[in-house]
Order: sequence, then C-alpha cells, then structure tokens
Amino acid sequence: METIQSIKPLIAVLVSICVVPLLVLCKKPNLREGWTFAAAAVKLLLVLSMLPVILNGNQIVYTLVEGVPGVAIKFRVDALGMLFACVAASLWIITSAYSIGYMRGLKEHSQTRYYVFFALALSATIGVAFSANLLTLYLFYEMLSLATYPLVTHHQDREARAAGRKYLTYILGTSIGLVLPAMLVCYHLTGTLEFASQGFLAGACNRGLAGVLLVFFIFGFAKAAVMPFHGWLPAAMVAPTPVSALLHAVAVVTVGVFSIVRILTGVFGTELLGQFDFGVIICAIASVTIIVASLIALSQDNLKRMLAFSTIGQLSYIILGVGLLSPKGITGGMLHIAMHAFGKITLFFCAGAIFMATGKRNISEMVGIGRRMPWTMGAFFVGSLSIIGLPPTGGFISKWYLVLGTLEANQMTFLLVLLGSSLLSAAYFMPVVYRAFFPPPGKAMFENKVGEAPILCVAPPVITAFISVVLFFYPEPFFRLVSMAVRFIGGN
Amino acid sequence: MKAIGLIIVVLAGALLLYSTQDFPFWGDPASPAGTHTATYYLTKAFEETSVPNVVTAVLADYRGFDTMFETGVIFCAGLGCFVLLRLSRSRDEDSYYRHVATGITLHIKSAKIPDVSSEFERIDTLWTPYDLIVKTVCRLLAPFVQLFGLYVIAHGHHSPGGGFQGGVILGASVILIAISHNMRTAIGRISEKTIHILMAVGVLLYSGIGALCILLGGNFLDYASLSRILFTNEIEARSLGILGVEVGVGITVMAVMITIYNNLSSDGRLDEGL
Amino acid sequence: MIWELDLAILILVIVAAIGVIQVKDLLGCAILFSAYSFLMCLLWAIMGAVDVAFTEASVGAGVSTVFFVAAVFRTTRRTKD
Amino acid sequence: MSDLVVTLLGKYNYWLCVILMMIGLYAMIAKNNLIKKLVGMNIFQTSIILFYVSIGCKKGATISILEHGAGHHGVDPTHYINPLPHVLMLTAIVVSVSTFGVALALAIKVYRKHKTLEEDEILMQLRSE
Amino acid sequence: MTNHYPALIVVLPLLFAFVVSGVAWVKKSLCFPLTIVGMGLSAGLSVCLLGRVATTGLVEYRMGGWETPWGIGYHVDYLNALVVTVVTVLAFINLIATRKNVVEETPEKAGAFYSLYLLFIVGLTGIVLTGDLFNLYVLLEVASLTSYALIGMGNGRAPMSALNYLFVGTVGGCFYLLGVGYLYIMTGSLNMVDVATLLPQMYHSSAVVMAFIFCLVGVGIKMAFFPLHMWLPNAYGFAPTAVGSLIAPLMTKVMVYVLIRLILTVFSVDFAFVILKMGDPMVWLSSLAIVAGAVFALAQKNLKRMFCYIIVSEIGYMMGGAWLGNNTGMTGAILHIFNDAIMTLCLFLCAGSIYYRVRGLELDRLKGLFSKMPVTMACLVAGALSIIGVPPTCGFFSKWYLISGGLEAGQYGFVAALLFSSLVNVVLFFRVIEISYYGDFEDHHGHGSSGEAVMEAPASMLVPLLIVSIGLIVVGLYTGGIVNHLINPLLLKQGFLG
Repeated sequence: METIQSIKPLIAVLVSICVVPLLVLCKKPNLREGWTFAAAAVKLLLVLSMLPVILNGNQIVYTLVEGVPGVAIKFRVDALGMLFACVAASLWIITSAYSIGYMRGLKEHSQTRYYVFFALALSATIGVAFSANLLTLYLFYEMLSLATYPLVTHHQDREARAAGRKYLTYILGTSIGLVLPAMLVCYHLTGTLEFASQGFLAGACNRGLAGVLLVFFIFGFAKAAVMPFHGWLPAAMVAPTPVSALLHAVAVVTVGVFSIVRILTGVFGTELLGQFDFGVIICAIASVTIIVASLIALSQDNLKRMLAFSTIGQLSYIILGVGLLSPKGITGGMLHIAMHAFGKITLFFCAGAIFMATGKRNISEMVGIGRRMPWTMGAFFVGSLSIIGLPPTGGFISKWYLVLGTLEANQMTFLLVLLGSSLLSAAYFMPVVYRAFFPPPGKAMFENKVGEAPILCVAPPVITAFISVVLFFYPEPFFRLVSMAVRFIGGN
Repeated sequence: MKAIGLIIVVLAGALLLYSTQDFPFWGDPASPAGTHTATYYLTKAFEETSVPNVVTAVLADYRGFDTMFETGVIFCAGLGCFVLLRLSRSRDEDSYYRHVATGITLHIKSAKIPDVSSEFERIDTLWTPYDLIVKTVCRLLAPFVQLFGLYVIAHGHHSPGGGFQGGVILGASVILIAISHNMRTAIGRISEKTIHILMAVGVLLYSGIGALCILLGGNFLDYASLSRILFTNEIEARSLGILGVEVGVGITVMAVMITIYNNLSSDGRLDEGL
Repeated sequence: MIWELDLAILILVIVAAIGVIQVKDLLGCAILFSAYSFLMCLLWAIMGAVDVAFTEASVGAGVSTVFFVAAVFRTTRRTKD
Repeated sequence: MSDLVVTLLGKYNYWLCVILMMIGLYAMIAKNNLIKKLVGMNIFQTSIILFYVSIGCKKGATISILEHGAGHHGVDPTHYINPLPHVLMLTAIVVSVSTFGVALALAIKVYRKHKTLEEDEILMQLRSE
Repeated sequence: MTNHYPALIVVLPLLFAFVVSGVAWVKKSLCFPLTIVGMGLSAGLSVCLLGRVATTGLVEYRMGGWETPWGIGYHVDYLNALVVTVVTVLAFINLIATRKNVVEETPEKAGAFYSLYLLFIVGLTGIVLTGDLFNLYVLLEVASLTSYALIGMGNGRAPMSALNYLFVGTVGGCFYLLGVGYLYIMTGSLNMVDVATLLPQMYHSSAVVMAFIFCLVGVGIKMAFFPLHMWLPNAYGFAPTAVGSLIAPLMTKVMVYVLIRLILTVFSVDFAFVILKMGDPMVWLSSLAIVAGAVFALAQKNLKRMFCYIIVSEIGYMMGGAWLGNNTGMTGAILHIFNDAIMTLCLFLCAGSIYYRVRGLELDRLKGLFSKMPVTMACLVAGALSIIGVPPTCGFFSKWYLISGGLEAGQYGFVAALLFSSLVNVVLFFRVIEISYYGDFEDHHGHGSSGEAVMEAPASMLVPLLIVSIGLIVVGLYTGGIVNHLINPLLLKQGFLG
C-alpha cells in the first residue's frame, strides 16, 4: 500500500465552496443553476479520478495546516471514505437536477440561498468523507450542521423555526456536549487523533473509560439519529423535499453514521471493541433503535414522516453491522451506506414529486395515485423494495451480508432483529404501494387531470431506482471498496 | 451596604496589618528600599546630571519616561473634562448684557449678539456684582503669583518644585482672576483655543525633546545626545534637557488646571463661572 | 524628623479624614478636605518629602479644593450622609 | 511582650496609614453620596501616598537635595532620604488629582441628568425608566 | 532606527495624540487622517517588532539610556510582542470601522475624541511593553482615565456607569499600587526582572505574599474577574459605539496579560503555584466566573449587554487557563487573549454597524435583519461561532488548549464549566440568529412597523468587519504556528517544568 501526496482531496472539498461567490453574484437563475451543475460535475470527476488510485490499494493524503501540534487539518482518502464520497458526489448531481425542478415548480423564495447552502453542505460532506483525523472530521461535521440549518428552516415560518431549534439543539448540543469532550479526552490520553487501521486507543485506557467514550461518541454524533437522539429527524421534515432527500440519503444522517463507523474502526479499532466486549452493547443500542423506529413508522400517515422513521431504523442497521465486529457484518454495514442512500433518496424524490403534482402529503390521501403517476410510483416501489431488502435491488445485497454477519458472529438475537424489522418495513411500505396501484373500486381519489410531475422531478427518482436495481446485479465497485476497507481495518 | 463595607474594610485592614510584620522598621536606613536603588541615585545623580535636587533628577531624567506619562495623565484629565462637560453654544439662547455705567440689565432674545464694547458687558441672569476690593487685590496679586510660578519651574533643579508645582501655581493665578472677576474676563485674557493648544504644546515639548534624542542618535529621552545641538558637554545637556521638559510640564499643567476649572465651574458653558 | 510631632499630626489627619466623611454638608466637606490635605502636606514635609509636600500643598489643598467647591456649586450641597 | 511593643512602635506609621486607608475604603463602599465616595477614594489614594513616603523615610537623614558642593566630593547616601518614593508619589498625586477632576466632571454630568447625587435616588430613577 | 521600535510603538501615538488635539482647534478635518497615520505607524511597527522578537527572542530598550534598575527599561519578549501587535492592529481596524459612528455620536468633539483614543492605545501598548512595575501603574492610569472619559461621553446612563467604573477602577489601580509598594519595600527595586532576581530569598515573607495578593486583586478588579465584574456590563454597554468596540476587546485582555506577566516574570510560577498553592481556588473561581457570566448573559435583552456578560465569562476562561498550573493551560490562556480580542472586536463591530442602521440593539429590534444586512449578520455568525468554539475559527483552538490543560491538571470542574458555557453560547447566539433570521411573523398581515428602510452598513464599516471575521478563521488555521513560534519558546523559559 502506498501513500500518495496530492492536493486533490482538498480541491474536491473546496469546489463547492468556491462556487458560492459565483452563485451569490449570479443574477440569472439559469446561470446560477448552471454553476451548481458545473461544480457538481467537477466534484464528481475529481472524486472518480481518485477512485482508480484507491482501488489499486493506495491512499491519498494531504495536510492542510497543523492547527494544534500533533493534530493537523488533514485529508486522507481511503476505501471507506471513497465509498461515501462516491455516493455523495453522484447523488449531488441528481439532487441538483431534482432541486431545480422542485424549487421552480413550487416557485420557492430565496433560491440563491438554497443553492449556496446546498453547496456548502456538500463540501462539508466530502470533507467528512476524506478527513484523516478526528479533528478534521469534527470540523466538517460542525460545518455541515450549520450549513444545513438554513436549508431545514427554508420556509422561515413558525413551524420551520421550531424544527430548526430542535435540529440545532440536538445536533450542536450533542456534538459540543459529548463529542468534543470525548475527543479531547482521546487527545489527552494518546496525544493523537489520527484514524488508524486498528484504532489508537488500544492500551491507552481501561474498560470503563473506553465505555464512556464509546457512549459519548455514539450518542454524540446525533446525526446518526440513534435513539433517544432521533427527535430532530422527523421534525426536520418541514424542509423542502430535496433538502429532506439530502438530509436523509446524501449528507446529514449518512455523515452521522459514517462518523460513528469511523470512530468504531479508526479510533477504537475492532480488536479493542472485541476485547472489551463492546460489540454487543453497540448492537443492542442499534437494535432498540431499529425496532422502535420501525414500529413508529408503521403508525405514521404523513409520508415524509414515515420515511424519516424508516431512515432512523435503517441507519442503525449500519451501526449494527459494524457492531457485529465480524468481517461480513462490517461489509454489510458499509455496503448499506450506499444501498440505503440510493433507495431512500428515490423514496424522498417520489414523495416530493407527489406533493408537487397533487399537493398531498398523507398516505391516506394517495389511494389510486399509481394510475396517475405510474413512473413515480414505479420508482417508489423499487425504492421500497431496496429498503425492505428484497431482490432485485441493492438493498438485498447489504442485508444479505448483514445476515451473514450475524451468523458469523453467532448472534441469533440480532438475526431475529434484522428479519423482524425487514418484515416491519415491508408492513409499512407495501400498503402504500398496494393502495396506490390497486385502489378499492370507486375510492380512487384523483381526477383525470392529475398527471406526472415535471420531467426534472420524475427523472431523478427513476434514475436512482434504476441504479438501485443495477447495484443488485453489479455491486462490484462498491463491493471492492468495502472489502478493501474491511481488509484495511484488519477484520481477520 | 454599610455592614458589608465594614466587613470588607476590617478584613482588608487585618490583612494589611498582618503583612506589616515582615516590614523593616519605619525609618530604618538599612532597609532594602533605602539601599538598593536609592544609593545609586544619591551618589551618582549629581555627577551625571549636575542637578542637586535628586528628586528632580530622578523625576525628569532617570524616570523621565514615567513623568512624561504623568503629564499625559494630566492632559487626559483636561481633555476628559472638556469632552465630558463642554456644551456647544446653542445659537438661540437668550443673552443678558449690563450697561456698565448705569448698571441696567438688557435682556436680548434674538440670536444676535451686539458687538463687544466697553459700555456693555455680558452677564448671566444670576448676576451679583463683584466686590471691588477683592477684584483689585486679586488683579494686583496675580502677576506675583505668576512670577512665583515661573521661579518654581526654573528653580526646580536646586530647590523643591519643578514643572508640575509651578504649572499649578501659574494655573491658579488665572483661576484667581476667574474667581475674583468673572470667568469671561479670564477667558478674554487666555481664550479656550489658546488653552487647548498650550495643553498640547506642553506635552509635545516633552515628548518632542524625547523624540529629538532619537533623531540625534540616542535612546528616547536620552538628553545626553542633545549635547550636539546645545554645544555643551553631556552632563550640562542633561541638566538643560531636564529644564526643557520641566517647562513643557509646566505649560501643560497650567493649561489643564484652567480647562478643568473653566468646565467644572461653568458646567461646560464657559460663561460667567462661579 | 521628630516622631512625636509626626504622630500628633498623623492622628490629626485621621481625625480630619473621619470628619470629611461624616460631615453632612458638601461644602463643609470640601473645606475639611482641604484641611486634611494640608495636614497631610505637613506630615510629608516632616518626613522630608519636600517635593511631595509642595505638590500636595498646591494641588491637594489648593486647586483640588477649588475644583471641589466649583463642582459643589454646580451640583448641590445636600447629602444624606 | 516587649518584642510586640517594639514592633508596634517601630511601625506605628504603617499602622496609622492602614487605618487611613480603611477609612477611605469604607467611605467608598458604604457612603451613598457620589461626592462622598469620591472623597473616600481620594483619602484612599493619599493614604497610599503616605505609605510610600513612609517607605522612603530614613532616621537621621535630611531632605534629598544635596548641599552646595556636596555633589563634587562623594555623597554619603545615609545622609539623605531615599528620593525614589518621592518621585513615584509626585506621579501618584498627579494621577489622583486627574482622576478627581474627571470624576467631578462625571458627577456634574450625572447631576445634569438626574438632579441628585445620592446613589439610591439615581438607581430608583433608573429603575423606574 | 530599527532598535527604537519598542519606544516608537508607544511614543508615536502619544505624539500624534497631542498633535491631533492641537490641530482640532485649527483644522478639524485633519484629525481623522492624523489619527490614522499615528495608529497605522504604531501598528506597523508592532508587527515589525513581532517579527524581530520571533527571530531574536528578546528585544530590550532603555529609556534615556539608563541601565535598568535605575532607569525604565522595556523588555520585550514573545508575550509582549504578541499582545502589543493584537492591541495596535485591532485598534487600527476599529478606528477605521467606527469612523461613521464617531462622526454621528460626537460630531463636535471629534478632535478630543481621537486624541483620547490614541492616548488609550498609548496606555495599553505601554502597559504591555514596559518592564517596570511603576511605569505599568502610570500607564494603567493613562488607559483607565481615558476610558472613563471616553465611556462618559455617551448619553443616558453612560456617565453614571463611567463614574462607577471610575470608583472601582481607581480602587483596582490603588490596590495594584499598594502591591507594588509592598514589593518595593521588600526589594528596593521596581524593575520586573530585577525584582524577580531579588524575590526568591523572601518568598515566605508575609509581605511578599500580600504584595502578590494585592496585585492580583487590583488587576482582577480592572479585568472584571468574577466577583469583581459588576462595573463592566454597564460601563461597556452604555459607552458610545466606537468606544465600546475599542475598550471591550482590549482593556480586559491587556489586564489578563498583566496578570500572566506578573505570574511568569515577576513572581515566578514556583511562587504562585508551589508556595502559595493558589492554583485550585483560582481555577474554581474562574469556573464560577464562566458559569455566572454565561447565565447572566442569558438574562439580557440587549445585544451589547449580552456581549458584555460574555466577556465576563471569557475572562474566566483566560484566568482559569493561566491558573491551571501547566503549560497547556497557560498556552490556552495566552492564545485566548489573542483570539478573544479578535472575536470580541468582531462582535462589537457588528453591534456597531447594526446600531448605525437600526438605532437600537434590543433583541426584538433585530427581527429580519438577515435579509436586510446579510454581510453584517454573516460576520456576526462568524464571531458567534468563534465564541461558541466551532472549528476552524480561532475560538475553537484556544478552547481546545484550555480543555486539554484542564484535563491534564485534573480540573474537571473547569472543563465542565467550559463545555457548559459553550452550550449556553449556542443558545445565546442562536436566539439572536433566529430572531434576525425569521423576522416578524405578523409582517404578512400588513401592519409592519418598518418606517425607515434598514439597509446594509456602509463599506467603511463592512470592509474592516470582513477583515476581522476572515481573520478569525485565518488565525484559527495558523494556531499551530503561533503556538510553536511564540508561546512555546516563552513557556520553555518561564513556564512550568515538565
């Protein structure tokens, strides 16, 4: 394995920050959106150009500046980060397209602000993906929190204010109150914060302290919405749909989970976790979240809220997978980052498209909508298959590995959790699809004039749904990245 | 409040008293304070500056930098009183005049102020005639007071006194006039603008001499380097440098005392004063 | 320096100080304060600090008192304590 | 016992100085009238000046102005009082009179607005605003 | 000329102050340019001085050419050079940024105002550079007296606040003077280095202990250290805009510098920590200061007053860091002097430009300001993030050192207080941001009270403000450099062993 010095990661992060002045100064909407696209394309190309290097088993490193002696602001591109960056960068393009359709279609106000903060959020996301140490990760994590605040509260009404308040309370409160002290304790114990393949905490602290740190980190990264710090996610649903999509699939929650995965593998190391028997604790925390979130999702009528609770559950799959500490489980968890992203973004796009075309938010009002919006609901169907974990979608692959992981780790309880929650997700998704396509006679709620949403809002979900299917048949690139990452962290 | 005050005071007093136990005895010639730096000043000051009053030598030369800021503090005080109290003249104010010969008071409502003449004198509403004896005595006294002030400044090298005390005395002479006559008379002799410019000129003289020393190649306030333009030896140059800064201090202190008095006694209106 | 004289004046100074803070008229306070300053000046002269004494005489007992009186004239003589 | 007496008598100057200091401090804290506080402050300052001047004292020495001609042939430092505290206190007096002037100016400005110098009355006015 | 830098930094603004006050009576329009020139020269020279100190380690200067225990000497090491640079550069920026405020608030006395402004800077730079204990007192009084006058220039409650500040400040100054007197009576010297060499043989004398305590109390009063902070919020809050943004960032920080200087150079860390064992109680008091400042800030309804209480809290940061008793904490404290000055300036400048347009700083009046003054509000957010301690702003890094120092010293109460105040700051600032982001909900119903159109502040305010807020991030990123090149060498010489 070689380490290559290159400024590319920094540029990939900065692309979308650099485009901000252009966005602000552009008076014409077309030009403004053109810049957004250009930045998204450049970013994706940059990320992809690093892919072969990573696939050859190398790493790219760039040190920006040494903020504190021993802890620099430093980027490192490795397999896991690459996986996440690929997902985020490619979905940004699709989301941009969707945003244009959505925002113009609904004639939203302050579109420039929207695009600016969208770009900033993406910078932060890539920054998290490429960060080489805890400090850099924390930096971009906070940046993301702040950049998404104006997005979440885009409507600037009372509801948005309440949601924004909740969002910040949860996210900033936990990151300052829990992550920051935990990080400083780590630094104090070891003098470094650099992610290492087997963690850097080994031998530096006893079981009790390590346990406290673990809890601080898992709950501190509240973006991962591990219960009981999940309350912000359903509240944040007041945001425009592309933002929800961004929050749920591309940036925020995934960043949270990604951070936890990084902490578990890069700070603690699987060996230390196994030695202290922390795997079970992590899995238990995750399982509770999975089951409870799925049950709550069952009772939701608002489509976006239901998706939000579904997300909360699905995220904990990833944590569960890593918590199993077996190679297959970790593989499954990491793969789920990508698979869930594509599946969930499809669902959100669909929800947005339905809202645009019909103005409906509640599931109970969507009876028979499949007849009117076949493409959208088709995509919705594929997306929900992926989330449930059924073939022929990518979701199946990750879930398959998770199940194998539980077997490998000999944790039958968690196998049951996985299966049970799959059934639950089937239980909350399938009725939606069923009623959309097969309404009870005479109860279809839509007149003939309702049709598909504009093309820019329909194409993205269709594309992402298609990608989900493709990922079932050809998961190779992601799979290779994940197996490299697993090999790197020395999962036996 | 009184109880709290008492408690704090008693506590602080007890601490202070406790700490005196390690002091050298009062007036002990062998105490560190009496021997360490003091010995140097007493033995060397005269040969290095040729000023017999060691206090002046230390004040204006060894610790001349302190004294410059001391003058700065005074300057701040003058400026401070000015900015805090001085009211800008409002145009549409009523004004009162008195016909000197008859004592009739004129009340003029318009903004227009008649030309100054010897027949009319501007007064306030609350006007009481000044006592002739006091007025005359003070007017006669003022030049002597001023002369004494100048002597104190000039003779600071050899006797107690110096720029600061002399300046105060000079300022006091003007204040005396302002009290015994009225403030308009005093301001007529030395206007507000003059006072303020004098205030700046005095300290500027001090710091200017210091800066001049830098230009002549010495350190700041190193009067020895003035010997080049004064055509004397270094010791004499120091002595003259001390005189120069004392004059500067005197000017500033005088001007500041007058400013503070003017603003305080007239509530910033610079009218008739007390 | 005569220590008996020194002690006597010191005690007078303290008496003057207590008087200054207890008197219920600000003009009286000003005059007493002037006396206090003058006593202080004497004290310093006895201790050999002639320059300081000179300064105190001109500033503390002289100009300060004038300022004080001027300020009292521009405000009020009344005080509750 | 005699030890204590010696200590007491040997430093009585400092003791009385401390008492003066405390009178000033008490006036500053406990008095209600702004001008009275100001006077207290001045007493506090002068007492510190007294303290410094006391430091400079030397038994059996004279004022620190050299006798005529004494400077030319060696000065016996024990004959003269330490000049440094005097120098410092000249500065301190100047500082205290400057502070006094500015404080009076501020007091007049306060009086302009509140028409009183009693702190409690001013606070009452501010509270009712 | 280069070896005269230390003197010139102080003397040039002094000369210009006198010139300005004289020129004001002849030609008013010259005052501002002259002030700019004087301040700019001083700032430029202090940057040069910092450069020299960074390479040579120590620059000495003797006033009047006299050797140090007899004359007054400047003894400029890393700490002075760093702080003096902050003081002069920030004062320069503030001077430019607040010009319009000055024109508006004190139109007639601009000359005197600028003269006092320069004298205030003279006082601060002198305090920072001097190596003489009594000279420090004189300059302290220069700075204090000018600040009383400047604060008293304001309207409304300002004179009363200034008078209160004067009383308290003078007591502080007197206590310091008393402390110096105690030192003088014991050592016979006033030069810091000289005193430091004479002191070790009498560390156990009660007089020296009292000297230290009096200096501590005096400086503590002047820096508004809890519970001696009562004067600060009123004095800074009611001051004229240009004065608030000058004094608030600089005065308290310079006083913290004085304290650190006293600990490091005069009394030595051995005395303060090993013999007196003052570390623990002071850290606890600092923690209390942090918590109290944060809680009081929560109760404020005025932006500027809120900032004032945040300063009280920040003083606790620095004091706590200095008293932790290890190099990390001291590094944090010194770094925080630097960083906090910049952040506070940023906040007060924002308050200044908001006041310039909105004419009020009550929180309700900030409604909808994000859309009207986006740049100013963006800078406010930058300052807020720094106060909260979000990377990569500089506030994060000093907090980092402070917390690490706290962990190292085992002072978990202090660490908890720091985290608590961070969280409270989040609440404080997001309350402000929320109000200004959302605007009036009732506006939609059509009876908006917006008679005057509020718009973005003029460029002369915005540009300095932007420079300061970018500075927040740049300084944050170069923290490593500052620590390695300036603070570590200092602590290597005078800091804690091991």
